[in-house]
Amino acid sequence: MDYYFIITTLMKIVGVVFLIILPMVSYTVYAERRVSALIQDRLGPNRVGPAGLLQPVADALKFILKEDFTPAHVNKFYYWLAPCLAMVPAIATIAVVPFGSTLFGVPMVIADINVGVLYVFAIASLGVYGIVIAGWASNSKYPFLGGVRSSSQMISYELSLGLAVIPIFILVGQLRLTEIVNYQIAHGWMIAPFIGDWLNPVKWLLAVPMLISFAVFTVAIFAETNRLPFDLPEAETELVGGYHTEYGSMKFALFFLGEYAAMITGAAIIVTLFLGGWHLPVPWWGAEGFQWLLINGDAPGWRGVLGGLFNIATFFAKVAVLLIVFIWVRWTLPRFRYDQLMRLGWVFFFEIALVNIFVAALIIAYLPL
Amino acid sequence: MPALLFWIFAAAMLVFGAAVIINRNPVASALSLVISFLGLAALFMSLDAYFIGIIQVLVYGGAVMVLFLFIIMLLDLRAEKARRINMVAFAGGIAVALALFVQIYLVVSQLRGANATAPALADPAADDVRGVGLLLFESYNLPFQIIAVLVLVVTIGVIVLSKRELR
Amino acid sequence: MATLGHYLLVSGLLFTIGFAGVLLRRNIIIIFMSLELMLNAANLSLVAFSRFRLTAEGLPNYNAQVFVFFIITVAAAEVAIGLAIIVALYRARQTTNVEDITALKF
Amino acid sequence: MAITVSRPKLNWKERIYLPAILSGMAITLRHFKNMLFGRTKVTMQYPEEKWDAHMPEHYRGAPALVRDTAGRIRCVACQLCEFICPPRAIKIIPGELPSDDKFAKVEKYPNEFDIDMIRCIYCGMCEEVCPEQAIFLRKDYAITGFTRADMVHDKEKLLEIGGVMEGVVLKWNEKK
Repeated sequence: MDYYFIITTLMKIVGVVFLIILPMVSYTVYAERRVSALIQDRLGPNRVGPAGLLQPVADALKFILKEDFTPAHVNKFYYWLAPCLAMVPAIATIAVVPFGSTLFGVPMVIADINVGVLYVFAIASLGVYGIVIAGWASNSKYPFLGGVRSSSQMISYELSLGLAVIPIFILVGQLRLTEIVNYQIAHGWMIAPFIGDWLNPVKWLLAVPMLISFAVFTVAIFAETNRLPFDLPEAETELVGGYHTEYGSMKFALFFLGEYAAMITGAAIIVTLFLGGWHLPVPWWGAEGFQWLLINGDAPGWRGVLGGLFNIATFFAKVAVLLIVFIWVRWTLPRFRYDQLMRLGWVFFFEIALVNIFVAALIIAYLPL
Repeated sequence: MPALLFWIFAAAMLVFGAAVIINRNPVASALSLVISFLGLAALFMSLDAYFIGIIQVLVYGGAVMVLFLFIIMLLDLRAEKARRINMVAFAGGIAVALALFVQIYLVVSQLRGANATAPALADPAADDVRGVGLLLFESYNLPFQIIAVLVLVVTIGVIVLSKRELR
Repeated sequence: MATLGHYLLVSGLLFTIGFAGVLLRRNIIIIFMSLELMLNAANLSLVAFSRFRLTAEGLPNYNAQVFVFFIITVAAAEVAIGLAIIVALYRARQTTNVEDITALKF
Repeated sequence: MAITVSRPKLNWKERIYLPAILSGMAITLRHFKNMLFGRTKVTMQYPEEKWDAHMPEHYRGAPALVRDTAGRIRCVACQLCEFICPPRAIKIIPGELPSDDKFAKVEKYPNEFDIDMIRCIYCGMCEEVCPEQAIFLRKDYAITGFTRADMVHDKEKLLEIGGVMEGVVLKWNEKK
């Protein structure tokens, strides 16, 4: 057994999940509350710690210290199972996402498997079980409706989710996420090819279907993570709390955190597929004139370490920007009606994604890249 | 280690597969089936068929079983009341199933190469997505398109079936 | 190490479980799930064959995996149409018990 | 009669939603920006800033008993407020004033006067019904306590909140 590999992998798992994802989840909740407050001309939580920065800690303490109550009418086993199922897929998805170049020569991706994106879709599609089981096990009207809505919504939007990324695979010829990032480093980001052979007009023509893919994919991620304007499974005004109406204390917190973790992994996938992953080109005027400088962890000594850290920071900065956009959209748009949601998924996005594949395929097949 | 994983996942798959037909509650059956399929996907991966394994999770775990659950919840199927079992039919069913298994066992035990362990791959990191994909679009292009038409027909069929009121 | 025989026996056992489910259960949805179990048992043996009989280049025989791909596709289509039929049947008869559905025409 | 509401016919620009979504996002972004740079007026930050300075004249806070300028408790324990109180927050146990008392002419006074502030709804009925102008709603609004017993205002507490009321009708003085 290769102990070096096992130890570095364990360190990556612990580092990503406990040092990056979980703090990021709690601070996304904080950001959600602050940004929504600012949008609504309020201040938001600003009491605990400087500028309210310790609010997530207070929230966690509150959830842990609350009485762990199980209603009498629920289906006990599944009632307890559901919150666990809500959290696991969201975290497991991050395993294949390359969140940095290399650090001390170790590639910054937990599992670089050749079915990368399919793995993401497969695990993400298991996330629906937590919601459906919660709705069913609660043995109560509104949670049940939330669960049923969630299952049909997830199935509907998985279609456009899968179809939207096919142009990328036609272009890159790989499902491996690290390869997709490497392609973008060499040829420019999918939706903004401004490095590599950026003078080629075909690249810019190709950016149009990529942009459509990006839009469809992002909207589908909104739907898959139950974010407004597609938060029908937990629509407060219609279904009280939706699938987690009957849940309290830490079990509710797991649903809540699972939703935000899914949001973070969704944003990470979008960044990896369309926005260049951990890549950030730096303009440089050197001896040979203008060029884009590639910073990664390959350089020897401390410069390599700094470069690797810079890549990780770039990746999560991009994710954070996307999360702010998620929050911004949430507090702008009203909720869709259920039939509108289904119509949008099946009649518009499905067709757009399908036509988009053909357009991208034609461009790639008949125009010199 | 891989042998141990094989036994764990095979056992999980079989136990939860049995749970599917033992459970009285359809929802519990469907959830057991999901776990059984996940175990099966793990077995596929132990056979270096990563693409098929992921497709298994994606299609069965993510779509088919959600559809099953959706329908079970839509029809509001409750757990069956413990009905009186027709003992003769029950014993007959068990006997036929056992006979089938014994037959399978005999066939497998006489199979040439049944004791062979998996031969080493020439390239352990072979891209099976590429392999399956090339084969699918070159040798099996016609069947693939027929399947595509079949899926289209099924889509239309499902819409027709669920639109019309059966009397 | 697991041998081909192990995989085939596990596959056979899974098939037997599915077969027993079809024989013993009366709920049409459970029968349907048992059918899926049997299909997947077949998939397992196909994939096992593909891994244990390598091609000349030393790669798994992807022909079998293409078959499995087709089986999964067709099974998914079959589930969709089958569940639609079950829903239609349930609307007409308010039951999913096969013993109550004996008429060919109603 | 049913009224048919004519739906507006949407043109293509309105039907693809995108311009509306973008303009909506611009509006929220503007609010966000104004708030971030402090251009929007923020609501009162309660524990630091309080309302006390600009409390309106007609504010109805906690009910309280008042003394008149001579230092007499104005309440004569007629119990009208106890009867009128909608949530039944008031409990009065009347007592008789000894004949040698300075205000003996009134004869009755409240031996105990409790207002349960958990129950009080600040409606002001007690103030309105009081024939002696003895109970008033003052400006205290932050009534807190650690126990239920803490939240019951007894006579001393009510008098402390009420203080001395000037400029009210002083009918007992005239008849002396």
